Amino acid sequence: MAAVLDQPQTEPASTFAAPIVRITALRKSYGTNEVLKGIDLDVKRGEVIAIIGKSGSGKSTLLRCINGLEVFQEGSLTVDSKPLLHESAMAMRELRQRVGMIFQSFNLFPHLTVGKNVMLAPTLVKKRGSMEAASQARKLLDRVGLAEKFDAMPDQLSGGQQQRVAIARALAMEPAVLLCDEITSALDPELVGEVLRVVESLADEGMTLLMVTHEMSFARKVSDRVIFMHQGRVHEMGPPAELFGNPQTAELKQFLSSLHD
Amino acid sequence: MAAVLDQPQTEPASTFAAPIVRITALRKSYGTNEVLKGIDLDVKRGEVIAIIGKSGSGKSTLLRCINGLEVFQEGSLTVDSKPLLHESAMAMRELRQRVGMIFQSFNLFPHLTVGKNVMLAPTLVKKRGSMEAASQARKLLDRVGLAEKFDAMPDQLSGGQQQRVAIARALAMEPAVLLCDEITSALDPELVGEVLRVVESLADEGMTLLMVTHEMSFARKVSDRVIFMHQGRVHEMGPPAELFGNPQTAELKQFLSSLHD
Amino acid sequence: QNALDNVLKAKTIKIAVPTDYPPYGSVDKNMKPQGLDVEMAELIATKLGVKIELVPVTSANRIPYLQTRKADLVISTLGKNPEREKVIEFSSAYAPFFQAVYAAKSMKLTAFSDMAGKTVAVTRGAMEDQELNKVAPANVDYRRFEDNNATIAAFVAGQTQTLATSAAVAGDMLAKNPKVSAEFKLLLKDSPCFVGVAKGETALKTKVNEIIAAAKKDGTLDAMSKKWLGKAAGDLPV
Amino acid sequence: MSDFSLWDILRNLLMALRWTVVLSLIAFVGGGIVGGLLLFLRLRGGKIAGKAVGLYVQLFQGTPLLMQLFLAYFGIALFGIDVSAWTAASVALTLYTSAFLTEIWRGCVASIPKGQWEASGSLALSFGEQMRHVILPQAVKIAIAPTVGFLVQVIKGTALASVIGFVELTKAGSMISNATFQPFVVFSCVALLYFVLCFPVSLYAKNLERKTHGRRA
Amino acid sequence: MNIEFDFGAVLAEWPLLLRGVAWTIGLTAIGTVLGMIVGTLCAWARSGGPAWLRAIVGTYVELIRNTPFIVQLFFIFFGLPAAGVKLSPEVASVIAMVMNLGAYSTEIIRAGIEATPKGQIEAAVSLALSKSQVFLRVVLPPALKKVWPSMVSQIIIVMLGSAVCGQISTEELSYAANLIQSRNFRAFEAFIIATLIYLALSVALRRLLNWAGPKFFFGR
Ligand SMILES: Nc1ncnc2c1ncn2[C@@H]1O[C@H](COP(=O)(O)OP(=O)(O)OP(=O)(O)O)[C@@H](O)[C@H]1O
Ligand SMILES: Nc1ncnc2c1ncn2[C@@H]1O[C@H](COP(=O)(O)OP(=O)(O)OP(=O)(O)O)[C@@H](O)[C@H]1O
Ligand SMILES: [Mg+2]
Ligand SMILES: [Mg+2]
Repeated sequence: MAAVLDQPQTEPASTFAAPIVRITALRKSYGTNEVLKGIDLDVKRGEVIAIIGKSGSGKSTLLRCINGLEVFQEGSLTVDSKPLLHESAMAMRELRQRVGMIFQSFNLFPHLTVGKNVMLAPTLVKKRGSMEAASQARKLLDRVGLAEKFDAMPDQLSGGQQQRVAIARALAMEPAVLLCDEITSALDPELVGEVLRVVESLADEGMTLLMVTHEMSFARKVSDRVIFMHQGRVHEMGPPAELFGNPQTAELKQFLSSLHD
Repeated sequence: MAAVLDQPQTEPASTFAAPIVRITALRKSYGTNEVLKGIDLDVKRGEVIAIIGKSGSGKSTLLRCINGLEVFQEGSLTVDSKPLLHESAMAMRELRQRVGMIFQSFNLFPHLTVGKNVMLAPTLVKKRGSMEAASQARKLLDRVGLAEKFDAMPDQLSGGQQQRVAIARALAMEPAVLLCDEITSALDPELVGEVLRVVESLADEGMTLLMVTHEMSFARKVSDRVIFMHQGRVHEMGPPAELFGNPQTAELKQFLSSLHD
Repeated sequence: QNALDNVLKAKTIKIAVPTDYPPYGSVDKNMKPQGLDVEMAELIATKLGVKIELVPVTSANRIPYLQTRKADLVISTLGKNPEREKVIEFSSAYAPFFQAVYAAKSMKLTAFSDMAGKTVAVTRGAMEDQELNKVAPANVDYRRFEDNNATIAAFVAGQTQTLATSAAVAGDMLAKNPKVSAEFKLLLKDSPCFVGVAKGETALKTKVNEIIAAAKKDGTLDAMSKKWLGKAAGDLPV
Repeated sequence: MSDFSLWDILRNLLMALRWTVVLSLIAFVGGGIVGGLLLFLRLRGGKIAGKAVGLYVQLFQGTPLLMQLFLAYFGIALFGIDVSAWTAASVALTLYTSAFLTEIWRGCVASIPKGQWEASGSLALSFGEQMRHVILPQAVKIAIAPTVGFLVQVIKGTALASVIGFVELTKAGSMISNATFQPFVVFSCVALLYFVLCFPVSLYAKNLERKTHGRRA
Repeated sequence: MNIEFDFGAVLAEWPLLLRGVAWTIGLTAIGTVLGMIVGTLCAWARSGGPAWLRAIVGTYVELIRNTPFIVQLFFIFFGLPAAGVKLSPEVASVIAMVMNLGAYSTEIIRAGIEATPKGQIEAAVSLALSKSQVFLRVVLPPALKKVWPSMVSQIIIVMLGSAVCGQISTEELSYAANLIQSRNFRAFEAFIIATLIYLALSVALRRLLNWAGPKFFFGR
């Protein structure tokens, strides 16, 4: 499965020092309901971060803030040292070219073939020629094991296949960071593996990943750092072995034990 | 759970001799597809009959013929010695007052409260006063363990509760025979028990029951007779101990063994 | 700039005429307007030396047409009364016009008081409406219609017992509809037709008056009246 | 005045039917364009523009087309702008149609799942690109059936242009009815002609609807 | 051209306007109640009646839906007398409105009825309810609930359509406005005021129906 990919996202060692994503004192409310209550987080280039926590703890909201799908009220957020500016449509487009996102519900464009799904953004945003975009799309689909589905329509694919197309589509923009929000939750259990294998290969190749997941064993295996969110805060954070092996707070202990029910 | 109920359906012993339901050489087709290929069956007053068989063997169709939801082409069917006459709307309504039916999908009326669901038919068909109907409904809801849900709407109830309301609703017409078509199949496993307990209490109190079921252990425990249907025929019939303990035909043997997969 | 200059410059004049008011104005087989008012309009256009653009109007909306300059002139069986004189100006009269009440032959109707309690079809905004109000009892049941088509259709269809309209219109209707056994009952008013001009357009009005005076003198008006109404124009107020 | 034969009646009505068709097309095309602009405003123009479009829709859906026609005809002229019956009918029908179409289309756009916006947004597509390449292609498919269905309402709506003197089918009908004194025949013909015009459109809309529903099911 | 508005001249005729509003409301109320009854009966016939009745109802519905209201009105008022049926303008207006709403609500209610799960009907039938009881007590209320928003919109369209009834001298609101402007030549003002009243009426009617629907037709 792990095929070759040109990897523009791994850059010279000298820049490794500066965090690719820096979140400072970020607060976000829906109306009067404060959902994120001051988040501080630095993500290093090439780092793989798993975000865990109960439903409603703000995991999705955090990811959605990072690529600007949600507007936040306080704090700052920089990607590649460029601050997120909601007012500037130009700046937002720049940001989103650096930050890709994959959703729980795939969100493939149902009226376009698989190939066109992957090619759409590069041709429009990066102004690629369609020949070039098509050959890139073929490469990426091959990488996620779906080379032969180039001309299929999304609704002819299984959930696992759709999600892999969504990954290829996100990769086509050559993002520096990839956000994954419970990307296997909508899948039948037997299809989860094929998607996780693709994500793992991305991690191995040095992609910066932030993923919300309920697959603890996967988080443990793949991530460099695990973040436990609770009530809108980063409640605990650390290497997976530590966090899972020796949880410090009562909340994390309870959360981990609840998973075994 | 088993509460007191006035039981107009248990009648003097002298009439026990005549079968309450008599089915003779009944044949039923959908178009050219013959679904029931000559059924003969006598049901005694107070008898509890379980009908088992593969999907498509005609179990539902048989029940639906008994209360006239389906028209059959040949044979005869009498309830309480009165023949089923499809042409006469009056006669059909009479019949249906003697034969109640409960469905797999509850079919509560979504726009009426639980209490009104139970009261509707008695007030309309039996012309009961609404005071009287309400007090009867309360009694019946109490009997199925849902006295406090009188004013709830159906969609506020769990599946098991809805099915128990459906039973109370059928009982409100004081039927002589109750037909149950896989009434627990649509329920989550943890809710099956509460419904079966109600059915069991009905059986104990002498209600004549014909039930299609996939709950073999329940059929074994409660029924007086088990009917195994196969390809539109009564393929084997007998007391549960015999039928389950010592199946005669290869088809029944195969059917029973398939249940353990 | 005034309306007359505009007309001469544009070389067309927009004249509002009825298409629901035979014999003053109606349509022929090819939906072309025809009738006394139409011919009058054509006469004025010819004398002005400009092209004519006929604008079909109804009784209810002919004055707004003038007010909003959708027409330069209204030649549409327009009678003169003080209310109207407040909002538009009138030329000299160009044709006679008698308003009358019609009803079935069998109905006894010899005085306006006999109309008490009866239904009457009138056209909204027409003179008959206002005149009848002045002379008929209060409990007459008015049925007002948007245009004369509707008024006459309602009476012919038997929807009302009586009809108040122009004598010429009713005559035409009766001639074409022998099945309707109605007859002339009461004379409502003698209210000849004037050309309507927008307020303040004195130049245009003067010009129109000149044309009418000339036509009266050389017998054109009488000829027109004979052709459409069956009798000479007679004495017309200036 | 000469006597009309049945053929004369029909012939004249058919001639007038042209104007009903032309007026319908103007209203539909104009309404479509204005409706599209309003839709864009509503989706993109911020809160105030959204509210304004909402008010516009409510205004035109909440008042009789008859009154809108009267106002367009006599109202605009008061401001010194010369409006012919043509202009007034075209303007009023266009505005009326646009209010309904923008509302129909908004519903179609709103029925596209939010995930489609988010996915395309996070691929760095601009609003225009999202609309053009992701949302509209899906929304148009859903919108065709109700839009064609509304065309029938527009055709019928043109009948009201008769009250401002516009000689389309209905007005021609009442003129002929008065010249012939055969209202039963004339209005039967008028109704028949409308039916002949509208019914195929209705049927077509129904078919389209069945197809889109079938596809989704 | 200088414009002066004189709304006072129109408002001075308030008794006429009031009378017009009363007629508009009256026509709408009768049209709505009878129209929905017709619609319900036709919907029943169309979804469960014999083939010949379905054909008749189908023809009625399509005829009404594919011809303009004003033509229907003219046909009833001017045309039918030739066939011996004479109706006052008010009765003709009411009939036209009932027929109109009847046809549209047939389609609307039918959509609701067809969305009723078959199991609901079977459950009711096996409780010995008669055919009409099943329809009125079990099928109709949830069907109405489902389609109520479309029903409300249609009723408002019919209310606004009643403006056309003035063309045959029914003295509703638009007739009043027309009468006033033909007397004082204040066309613009009269139509603006009438239009605003219509707007208020349609807002109020929507509120009323959204409240009345759950209250009287389909429970909570
Ligand atoms: N669009 C919204 N409007 C209002 N409140 C919202 C919205 N989206 C999320 N919330 C609220 O914000 C809080 C955090 O939601 P979020 O989706 O981030 O949680 P989560 O950790 O991703 O949960 P899950 O595991 O269920 O996805 C919740 O209380 C939720 O109700
Ligand atoms: N309405 C119908 N029209 C045509 N065929 C039908 C209809 N209902 C049932 N059948 C056919 O009749 C046969 C018997 O169906 P029936 O529902 O009685 O089986 P069953 O034993 O109840 O099966 P299950 O356990 O799946 O409920 C099947 O072959 C089925 O396809
Ligand atoms: Mg989430
Ligand atoms: Mg079954």
